[in-house]
Amino acid sequence: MNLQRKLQQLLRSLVQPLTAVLIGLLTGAVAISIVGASVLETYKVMWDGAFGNFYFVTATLARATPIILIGLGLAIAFRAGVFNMGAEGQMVLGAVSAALAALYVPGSGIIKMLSALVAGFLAGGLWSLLAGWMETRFKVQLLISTLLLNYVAVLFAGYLVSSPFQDKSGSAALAQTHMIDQAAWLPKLFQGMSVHMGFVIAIVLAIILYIILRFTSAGYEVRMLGYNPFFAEYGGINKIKVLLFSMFFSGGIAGLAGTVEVLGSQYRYVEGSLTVPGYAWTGLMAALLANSNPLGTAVAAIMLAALQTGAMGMERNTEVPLEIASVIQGVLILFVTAKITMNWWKVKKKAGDIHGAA
Amino acid sequence: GAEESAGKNESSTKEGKKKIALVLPEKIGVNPFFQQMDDGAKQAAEEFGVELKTIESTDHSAIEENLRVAVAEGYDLIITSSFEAEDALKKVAAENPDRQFAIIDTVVDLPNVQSVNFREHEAAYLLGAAAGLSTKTDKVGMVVAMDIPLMKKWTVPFEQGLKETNPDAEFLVNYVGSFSDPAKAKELALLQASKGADIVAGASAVGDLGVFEAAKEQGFFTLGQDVDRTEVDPEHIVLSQLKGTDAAAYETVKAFANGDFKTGIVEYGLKEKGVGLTYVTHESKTPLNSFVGQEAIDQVKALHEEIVSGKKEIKNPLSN
Amino acid sequence: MTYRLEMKEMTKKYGEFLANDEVSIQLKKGEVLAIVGENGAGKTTLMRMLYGLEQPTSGEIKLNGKTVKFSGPLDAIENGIGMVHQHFMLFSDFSVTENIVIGHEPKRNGFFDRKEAAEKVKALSEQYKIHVNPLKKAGDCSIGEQQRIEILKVLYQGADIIILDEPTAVLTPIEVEELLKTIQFLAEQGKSIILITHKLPEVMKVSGQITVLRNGKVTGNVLKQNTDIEQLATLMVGRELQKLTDRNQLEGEPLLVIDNLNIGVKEAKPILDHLSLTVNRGEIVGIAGVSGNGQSELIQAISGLRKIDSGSIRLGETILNGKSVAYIRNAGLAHIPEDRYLWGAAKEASVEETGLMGYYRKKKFNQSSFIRLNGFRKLVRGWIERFEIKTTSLDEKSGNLSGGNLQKLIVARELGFETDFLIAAEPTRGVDIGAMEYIHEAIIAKRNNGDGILLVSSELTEILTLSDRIAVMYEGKIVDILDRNDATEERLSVLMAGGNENESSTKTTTTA
Amino acid sequence: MELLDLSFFTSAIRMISPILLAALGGALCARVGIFNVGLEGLILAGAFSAIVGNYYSGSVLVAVLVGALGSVLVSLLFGLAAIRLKANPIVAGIAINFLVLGLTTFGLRAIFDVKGAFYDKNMEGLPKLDIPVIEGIPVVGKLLSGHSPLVYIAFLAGILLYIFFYRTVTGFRVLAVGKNEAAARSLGLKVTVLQYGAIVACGILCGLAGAQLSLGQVTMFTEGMTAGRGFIALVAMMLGQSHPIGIVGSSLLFGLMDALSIRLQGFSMPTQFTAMLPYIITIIAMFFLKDRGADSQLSGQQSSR
Ligand SMILES: Nc1ncnc2c1ncn2[C@@H]1O[C@H](COP(=O)(O)OP(=O)(O)OP(=O)(O)O)[C@@H](O)[C@H]1O
Ligand SMILES: Nc1ncnc2c1ncn2[C@@H]1O[C@H](COP(=O)(O)OP(=O)(O)OP(=O)(O)O)[C@@H](O)[C@H]1O
Ligand SMILES: [Mg+2]
Ligand SMILES: [Mg+2]
Repeated sequence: MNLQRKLQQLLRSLVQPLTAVLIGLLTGAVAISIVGASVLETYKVMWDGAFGNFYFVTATLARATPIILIGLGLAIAFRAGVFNMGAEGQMVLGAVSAALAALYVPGSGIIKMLSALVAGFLAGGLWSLLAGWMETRFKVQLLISTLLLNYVAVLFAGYLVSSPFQDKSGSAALAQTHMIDQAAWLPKLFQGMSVHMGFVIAIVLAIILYIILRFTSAGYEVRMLGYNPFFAEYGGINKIKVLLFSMFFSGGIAGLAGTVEVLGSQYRYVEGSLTVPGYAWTGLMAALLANSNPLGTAVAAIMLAALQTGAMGMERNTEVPLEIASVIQGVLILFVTAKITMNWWKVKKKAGDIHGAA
Repeated sequence: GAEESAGKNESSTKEGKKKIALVLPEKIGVNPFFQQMDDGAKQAAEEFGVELKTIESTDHSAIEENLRVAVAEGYDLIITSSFEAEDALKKVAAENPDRQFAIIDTVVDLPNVQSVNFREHEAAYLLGAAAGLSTKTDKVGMVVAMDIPLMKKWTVPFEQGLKETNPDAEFLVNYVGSFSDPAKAKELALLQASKGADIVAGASAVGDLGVFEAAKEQGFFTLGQDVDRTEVDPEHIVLSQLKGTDAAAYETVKAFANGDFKTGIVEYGLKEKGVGLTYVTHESKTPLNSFVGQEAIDQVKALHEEIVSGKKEIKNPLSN
Repeated sequence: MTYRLEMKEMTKKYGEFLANDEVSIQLKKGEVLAIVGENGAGKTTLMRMLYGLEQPTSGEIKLNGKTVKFSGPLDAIENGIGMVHQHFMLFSDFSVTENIVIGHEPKRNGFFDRKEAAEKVKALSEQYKIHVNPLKKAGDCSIGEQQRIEILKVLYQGADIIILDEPTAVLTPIEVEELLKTIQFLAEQGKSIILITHKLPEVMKVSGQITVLRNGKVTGNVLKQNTDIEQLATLMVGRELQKLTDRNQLEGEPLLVIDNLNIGVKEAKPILDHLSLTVNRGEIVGIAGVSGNGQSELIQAISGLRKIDSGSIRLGETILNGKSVAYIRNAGLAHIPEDRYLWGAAKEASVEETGLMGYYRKKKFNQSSFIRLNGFRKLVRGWIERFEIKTTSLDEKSGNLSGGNLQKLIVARELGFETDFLIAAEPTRGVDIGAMEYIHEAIIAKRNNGDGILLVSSELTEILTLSDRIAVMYEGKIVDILDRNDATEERLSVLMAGGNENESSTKTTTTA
Repeated sequence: MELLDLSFFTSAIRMISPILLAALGGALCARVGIFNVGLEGLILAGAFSAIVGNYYSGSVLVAVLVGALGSVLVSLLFGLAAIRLKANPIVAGIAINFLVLGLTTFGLRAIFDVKGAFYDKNMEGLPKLDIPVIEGIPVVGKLLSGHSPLVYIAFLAGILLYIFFYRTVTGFRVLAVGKNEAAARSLGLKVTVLQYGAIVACGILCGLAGAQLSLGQVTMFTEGMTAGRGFIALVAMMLGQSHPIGIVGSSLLFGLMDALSIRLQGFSMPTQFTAMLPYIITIIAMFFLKDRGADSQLSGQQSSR
């Protein structure tokens, strides 16, 4: 009986997102008809671009990798009750630090790779910690400070790769680091396909985070802090410590998102390559769509990535303009949280009202 | 790799037509020369009866993806462009040695790749020289999209030309911080004009439209990029630096259609008329603005001759 | 004659759950109707229907003989119904005046005429002898004053029927006195009043008619003169209340020793001023005092939630001052907090998670950082059984529990630590008499077990029933400590007011 | 002085007006409890519709109205999702940004058949207003006169919004909704109507911001021409704590720092560092905010569900 109720609940919770998908597709259909293409064919092409065969599935997963990681990082912060908007800066700093570590740390490929992972995590984590520290120490609102720190981080990374660490070999036209040693690359999962070890890292991390949040005392402390910081404090949870740790891991995982992109797919840090695709925003959406559940975040991230790879397929194979994909995506996301996560902001706001610190 | 799994219509010769893919590293719209490239390729495709598909990439990591899928989908020639695609092409071309590729505007040194290299620094030098000869206030400005290495190809030789023809001239540079912010570009142009610059060159992609508008409003003079912009507003846009991306794309498609496609480096400099400057290397539909004057043009023409004849070499600021 | 208000056979279903089952009430002009009943009996639900906040599943509401239907509070307000909510609905950043006139603001040339508004409020406040300071910020007002704002707001809106949902739960005894006087005065002026409360003495003082609810049904409808507290209690709980267990005589050694504690020495008025206090084993020490005299800060200082300036706090041999909350709890302190929603629970957390606070650190429930949920669930189920906590499941959000049931959960959790020392702050606030009995019983049992308890309550009866010794706090100092047998309500009241009988202090500040 | 001449300030005033307008719009939403991260999209919608209006009507006034209308429509869509369907406002706001970017790019192609930018030299931009008396005053005249009407409207909007919030009844109620929605509902205030009102007003303000961008600053529309101004507006709104005057202040601060960062480009520091200036100064400014924006609520309300 209990199972049946849970099943019913699950089905009911699916109605809303499915409706959203429907609305999104309908809007897209209108736009596609406007440009005079066949609606069904276009959608078929989009589907193929995302999941058409094994190759495209792997391409979708490759694209999902940084989005999952960013979403996971943000989910931690959201769980702890802080609105980290700084994933972009944390990711970029992570990426550039990872690239530099992989280039300049002496040793074998494995050592380079490991130190790059550590450096990427640390850079993102510390940058995020800065915002957390300003919040706990000086009550500088994290929501704003993280947003602002993004600009600073992106500009700083841009400086690093256009001046001191720029790859001046070759055409030297791009602001980018040298290419890292092949020995330090994260291996591809399948020969000739773009999905790489980073995806495995992301999925494992999602599972670990799920377990930590759900079953461990650390996870409990984070959740309670997010629900009600006063209750947490009263119960003996070190509010500041948990908040700072959450921010550190939140940013660290965002940094890892940049790191695996560098180590697994681009093999160097290229200015703009992480900011232009809007990974940070997409990751933010993934976390919010899944209500900060790590496993849900991973699923949502893959769906969002599929929308993008599907759009690329559409671009390659039809004359339908690329923007339509962005319209479909916009409409779909606009409606997809309708009612499901309706309480998020309100809850946050109340929490903010009582104490302002988190 | 990708072919086995993704390949759907391997039979490229089904209709007997050759299939060419033009994989652009960005969406068309921000940088005009991608539009030009697309136009040139399309024109050639039509004229020489080949099938052409233009694929715009949404972001950096989409480039490699699109190249791979283009390979898998059996295009006979895959053309791409610019530095952004360099890494991706190196990987994909190396993995597919039996397929032919071309890259416009940068060099990828692989046996199955044709590289079309523009020496736009030569044209930028001429533009700077012309500015140096024309300025009355001895102050010349340039509004640049972003402070990134790529843009040095415009700023450095321009300044060199400016200073060589007019040692007293002061060169003002400001960066917009974006390729698509005409409003800020315009403010920067106004700022440079307020500092006394009577020429402000645009090098800010879409932002150039803002620079032109500022020139029109404040009555100073400005210089365009890539195509002959003097037609837009001959009174204020007095010169344009030219870059034959359309020609490059056209020639590449044409060569492939006619079966005389060769890999290796194809140079497009002043000598090859692949880059240039209005009135100096190319005719313009609009008459020369008297602010520049024929005398200056003649002097620049002389410099042009020196470069073409190899007497003078302009250093590419990006190579070391 | 026709009644001013009749609610006939009102039924409200939440899904399958019957919150109100054919409840009927009547009310005449100038009458005070008390509605009493356990937590979750359906009192608030009935009032929410009357105020248009909920739509009845069936039933009829008549005003002056005419059937009415309210689609929202606006309808109710326009029909002369006003409600003072259990939890105040005030805008803390707005002035008292603004809070009162909102919704019916006086205008001049289309602009909000705050001057006229203040004058109107002043006039109203004089007319009904309800004193407020119109220009003060609502957030700076004491709880009692906030309540007066709420009542004035309702009067300003022109209400003839005024609903007061548990208005006295958060008031000090003096404020309660004032409120009851106000209620009587309003009734004399022809207003009809519905009063919901758990405090039967108050009911007996002001109401004419009393309706008792249990499990959504009316179990009694009596006139005041025909009933007494015992009968009401029986109607409410469905059984007779027990006498509290006898306390055995214990001579325990000192357990909690506070020496010369100071907080806020740099402020104009120190919050805690050279405070010393000892709680022995096997003893309940009650702290009496008008709220805002440092009780909250004292509790927070002991439990590690607030920094102290100087002094020392010892629990047995362990020094507590300067230590973290976790350390202090570990040393043997449990703590029933004064505000259950602010400190004691997280509304979004489940019943299980709320119960888990503190236990997750214990070896028994923690295996190398993993929480052993199965064992813990058994424990919580035990609490639920022992304290008769009404909840659908352990996964229910604690915010969905009625206040009384949440309080029982918190009490069970804190008692479950089996510590030597317990702080019980307002342990029965807003809780029905049945539940109050349980909680009082549990506290006595803990004392008889030889543990020490510091009881803080604004309820003098509670202090007098439970405490072995009573310390009176005034302006951050302990002004006197009385033995259980020497203490009377009158003596305490005098001491609480600073020792001067004529100076009835209303000086209070908002907690937290 | 070379660094801070007059054009420095005039330019700053021009540059911040779209940001100011949008931030005021965002503040209206924030005041009714809706955090609007879709400002970027709303401005872009305004900029695009203004150009469409201008192109078809040839009248600047109509263009500005169409700009406002376009933005209002998008804003209502946001309101529908966030209020009616109770979608997470942040997700809805991000969606709006994506959606409008796609729609305007698509619109460029569908309506004007161009990619990237639409520019027509026959198109009239917003006129520059010379203010009679002030114009004559030496320094002030140059500073304050000769801007587009929307620049004045931006600053005026700040003052009007201040009057609205703190002097009018409706404004008072709007504030009430944001402070305590439950209480406002219990009083029978038309919370939803007020929220939609704020959303529409925010649309109008963002539409004006867009029109100022595409018809005031320049006379053209280019893809993504907002270039992050919506997010800066968001920051200005938060830094100004949704208080109209605070927002004018924080916008000015940001605008001046941005202008200063441009001036510093000429010096030997790398431009990345000069470009950081406005952001770092803004962060530093937050250290000095007294009331950091968290509205405290009465203890009684915290315990209410
Ligand atoms: N929105 C709701 N959804 C489901 N059930 C509800 C809802 N509101 C109330 N109930 C149910 O109705 C019952 C009666 O609630 P009500 O608020 O009327 O109790 P009460 O008598 O006011 O209790 P208390 O003394 O604690 O204030 C509750 O026990 C609860 O189970
Ligand atoms: N969504 C819901 N689901 C289940 N029960 C609900 C819900 N909403 C409210 N209730 C019930 O409403 C009842 C009363 O709500 P109310 O706000 O009056 O509680 P409480 O009485 O605040 O506590 P107290 O007055 O003792 O402090 C509770 O018993 C609660 O269980
Ligand atoms: Mg109740
Ligand atoms: Mg209650």
